[in-house]
Amino acid sequence: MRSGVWSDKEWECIKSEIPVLDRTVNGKRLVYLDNAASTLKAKSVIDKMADFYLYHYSNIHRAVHTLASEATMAYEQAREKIGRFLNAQLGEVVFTSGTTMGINLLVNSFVRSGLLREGDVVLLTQVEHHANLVPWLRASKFHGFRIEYIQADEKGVILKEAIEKATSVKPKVVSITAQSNVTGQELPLNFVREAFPNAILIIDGAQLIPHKKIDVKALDIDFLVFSAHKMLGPTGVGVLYGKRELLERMEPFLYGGEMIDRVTFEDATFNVPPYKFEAGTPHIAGVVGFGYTLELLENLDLEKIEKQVEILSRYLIDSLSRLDFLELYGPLDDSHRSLVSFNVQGVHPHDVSHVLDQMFGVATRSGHHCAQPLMSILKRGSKIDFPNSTVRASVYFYNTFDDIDTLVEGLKFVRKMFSE
Amino acid sequence: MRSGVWSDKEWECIKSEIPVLDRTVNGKRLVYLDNAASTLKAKSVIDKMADFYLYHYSNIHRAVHTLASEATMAYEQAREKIGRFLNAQLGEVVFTSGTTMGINLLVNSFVRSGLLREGDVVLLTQVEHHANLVPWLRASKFHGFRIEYIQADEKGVILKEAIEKATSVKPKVVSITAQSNVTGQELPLNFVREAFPNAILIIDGAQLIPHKKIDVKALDIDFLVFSAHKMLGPTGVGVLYGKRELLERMEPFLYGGEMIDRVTFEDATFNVPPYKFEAGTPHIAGVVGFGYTLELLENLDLEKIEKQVEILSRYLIDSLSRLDFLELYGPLDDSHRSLVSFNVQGVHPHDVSHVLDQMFGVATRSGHHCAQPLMSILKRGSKIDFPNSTVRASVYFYNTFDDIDTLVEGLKFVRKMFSE
Amino acid sequence: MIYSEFIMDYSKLKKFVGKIENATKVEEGKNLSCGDEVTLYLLLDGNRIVDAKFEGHGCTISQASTNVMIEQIIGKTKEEALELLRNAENMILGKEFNEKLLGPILNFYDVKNYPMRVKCFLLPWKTLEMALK
Amino acid sequence: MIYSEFIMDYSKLKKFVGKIENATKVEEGKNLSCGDEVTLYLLLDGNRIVDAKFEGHGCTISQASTNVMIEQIIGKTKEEALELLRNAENMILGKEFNEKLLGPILNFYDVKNYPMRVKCFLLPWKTLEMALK
Ligand SMILES: Cc1ncc(COP(=O)(O)O)c(C=O)c1O
Ligand SMILES: Cc1ncc(COP(=O)(O)O)c(C=O)c1O
Repeated sequence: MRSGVWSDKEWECIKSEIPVLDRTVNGKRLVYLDNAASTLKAKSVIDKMADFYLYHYSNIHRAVHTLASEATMAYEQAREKIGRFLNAQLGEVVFTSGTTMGINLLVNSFVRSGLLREGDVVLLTQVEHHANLVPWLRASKFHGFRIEYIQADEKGVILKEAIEKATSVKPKVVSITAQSNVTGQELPLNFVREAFPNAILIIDGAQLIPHKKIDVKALDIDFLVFSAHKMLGPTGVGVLYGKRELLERMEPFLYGGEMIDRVTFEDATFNVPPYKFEAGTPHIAGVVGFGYTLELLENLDLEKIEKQVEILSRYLIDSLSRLDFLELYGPLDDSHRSLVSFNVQGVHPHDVSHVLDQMFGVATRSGHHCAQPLMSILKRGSKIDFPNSTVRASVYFYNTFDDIDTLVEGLKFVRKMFSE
Repeated sequence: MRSGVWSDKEWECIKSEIPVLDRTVNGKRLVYLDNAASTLKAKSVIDKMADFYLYHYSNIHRAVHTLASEATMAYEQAREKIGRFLNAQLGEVVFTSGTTMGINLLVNSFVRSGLLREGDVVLLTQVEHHANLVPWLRASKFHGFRIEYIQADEKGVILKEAIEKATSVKPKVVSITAQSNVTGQELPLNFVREAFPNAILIIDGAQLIPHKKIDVKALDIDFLVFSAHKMLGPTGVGVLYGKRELLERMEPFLYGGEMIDRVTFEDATFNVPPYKFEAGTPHIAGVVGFGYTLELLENLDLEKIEKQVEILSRYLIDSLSRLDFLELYGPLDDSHRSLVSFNVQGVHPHDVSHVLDQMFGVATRSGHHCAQPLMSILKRGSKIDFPNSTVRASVYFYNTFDDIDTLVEGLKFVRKMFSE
Repeated sequence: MIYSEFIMDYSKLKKFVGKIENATKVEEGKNLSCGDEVTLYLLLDGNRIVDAKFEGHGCTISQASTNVMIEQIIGKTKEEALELLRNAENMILGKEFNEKLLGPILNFYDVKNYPMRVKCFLLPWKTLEMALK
Repeated sequence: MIYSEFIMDYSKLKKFVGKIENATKVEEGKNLSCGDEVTLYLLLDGNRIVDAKFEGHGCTISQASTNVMIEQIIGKTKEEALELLRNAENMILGKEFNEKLLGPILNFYDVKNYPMRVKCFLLPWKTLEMALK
């Protein structure tokens, strides 16, 4: 059973785009519910990338020959597509190797540019992925700025009251995730912007953007980071959006070829944004491939994708809520999107995931999901013997109600198997 | 005319691996002589990468399901292959996004770990690519260590006497290229190691490794960086080799998922090398693809590749030396490998490259080759009105004598066209 | 499936769970990728392991592996335990090993086919290695 | 081919090469990717460009473009020069432009098909833009 927003024709197209959905795993149909870690890949995108690699590839920017022109145009066209997608100017779209790199770039550049000094406060939430936590933590040790947190409640939920309360720390920088990769909560970005009108606002869009567009101008975001691989795109590519005036004031992060203006044996000056932040040979084919990916998603219709993920999330939450041997985390209301973290009472998440995979072909993720400190919060609120980790099931637009039903069936089996 | 080390069968294989060689550019057969910037790509590698993306892909390391196992094994097998290639242990092979990133990692990590302090001396050569120059320059401004240079002569050549002379500055770190991307000179690495027995020795292998193996143990190298895209591999992937004991003492560069040990809201501790330096979702498909690439190169036979590049380089240097309207740079002797930089008297490099491309299908590179300060040295030694840039022709194992003959023909045409 | 009766039973064993107050050696081990932790207590008499216990939490494989390991090393000399360790590691990494030596540890043979679970099996053994170093 | 007789001839023109000692405005422009540089000297009388010269080095396209630009802007007001600039930019970026206004600049029309040379054409124009800002 499929259900949702897709017409038969659209569904045929989706099925043919994601060939691994026809694969069997351990004799079962593959049910891929690990989308929050990374999504599956689309045939037309991979085919076009292969064509690019084999027939139009060369290094970019610096040469006048035909292949170099073709490659450079393909690369810059991808930047245009992403600029339109985010409602940003071209000079504001920097390609990175991923979300993690984007945040490290910001932290280091802020420190080098004097945008962050001793005594300044950086405000995070307690539900951040390590990518938006550890870079700040370590830099704060070296450079003496302070880190404060917007508190999560016992279910790992960030309430508006907690956001309001945090205004008292007067942060210079607010860096928060648009959606938690553990609790699934979409954070109220508008509310955050209003609560901190003068702070530099950084949004980690890694989880939200794959299924919900973000308009950087409408939300008045200063920086936004995300990864291509979580939205059907190639690995090794990410985007950093930054407001032009801020990018211009900032010292680069990586130094090397193409990002310079003038270099002597004594010092160097730099190119304009975005090039100033793209040192060395970039991941040319990946960027080009991400452009193709965005095109595919837009052809499928971004709004339909958003809607479909919403429908599937609802069905997932409702289905799991009916299993009384599970403990679920996160808000479980309408702000809860695309993924659910849970535990099977008395069974370790690794065992749950392993059995789901081996017996049902269901791919889920088990572990701390790169959010160790949040695990200690969930442990406090937990009514079971919390194993410091959870199982996480996450959907994307190519999943079905059937997939979720198979998960439920699998969980019942797991429960039975381990309680004997 | 082909000539060189390849048998008919091997040559058939090479031709079928690099399909773009059959492409025409502006009505001419493509003659690709821009290999030093980036090489062409091989069909079997791209096909295998596509298969990986479409049928075996998932995020790695953190999940127990089947796709995650397959992807993780493929990723770690690539590490094994590269470890064997370099004669390094697995824990010493770190994946990066490229050479540029590798050097930036080292500079930043050295500073954070106290391996480089105020007053310390870092020794470079005057022929370094911006990637091995600008990161040091900028960090020296912020952190007060000093930079010294091994001097190049008027042709841009690094003589042994200049290396010996530089021992007087007592460098803590020596960071040098194994081969200049402008002069083509292979530097005497053994001699450098002996001249600086106690310095931390970093080798930029970006240009040399594609056609000549480096054994990190035999040369007693502390760190080695290079990029996959310059040796038939995918974009966005590089390798940092580091001696285990040094990697263990070093603070990470990028912070995020998978590189941590334990994270609290106050601080973090780190995983062991190489994971400690691979924060976030890596370029999984790229790394896997680089593994396939190395396999292909090894099947073709690395020694034959080295030999073929040597034969072609010799033919290239000899052919260009016979053109009296050219000025050539670099040593031009046996230490001169794989690429030649030159100028056509009275014609700007861009015009040379443009006409070669348009009229002869020949791809060369024109510009400062990310080595601006070296241009001022070449200018000093130049007997012509030096245009602050050069044309560069560079070969790889799939080039032929014919390719070089076409280049020569093209240059004669250029000369004629611009002297009318 | 790796969840044989043997492994399921051993994962629930309580016999070796606990502290040894006068332990000669206490070693903490953990599996970074899942947060599993084990604290291993060893009581040595000269060169011989005379008692061993553990605390911690983990999945079925790591719990069962810990219990079986402790059962096997009690009474052995350090060298014998290390010999066992080498063979257990070789088994799980698909290398050559001495079947006779391993005895009940052979029940984990299948785990080698699940690379992500190899770490779970190895957790107590890696901890033992550190403890005996 | 973009190397028409017109472009080849204009690239060699010496008429506009040199300094203007009492220039109202001196502006340096450069093309990062190739090291080409131009220093533009403008002599303004109120709002009108009464003389212009340049120094620097560069490729055929940038040299020819500089010469043609200078020839065209001498005698024009700032506003007229900026209007010309907008149209020249639009032409080279493949957007709509006024053919009549551009006159001899139309000889560079083909350059738009060579994205890597667009920068060469634009070098003097970008420098002019900065100078008039
Ligand atoms: C000698 C040398 N070092 C470093 C680099 C930078 O490599 P990448 O652009 O792949 O980071 C290059 C290539 O451009 C090079 O030739
Ligand atoms: C919320 C969030 N932030 C950051 C990241 C890190 O992204 P990447 O691993 O692509 O750098 C992830 C994904 O793992 C995530 O879910």
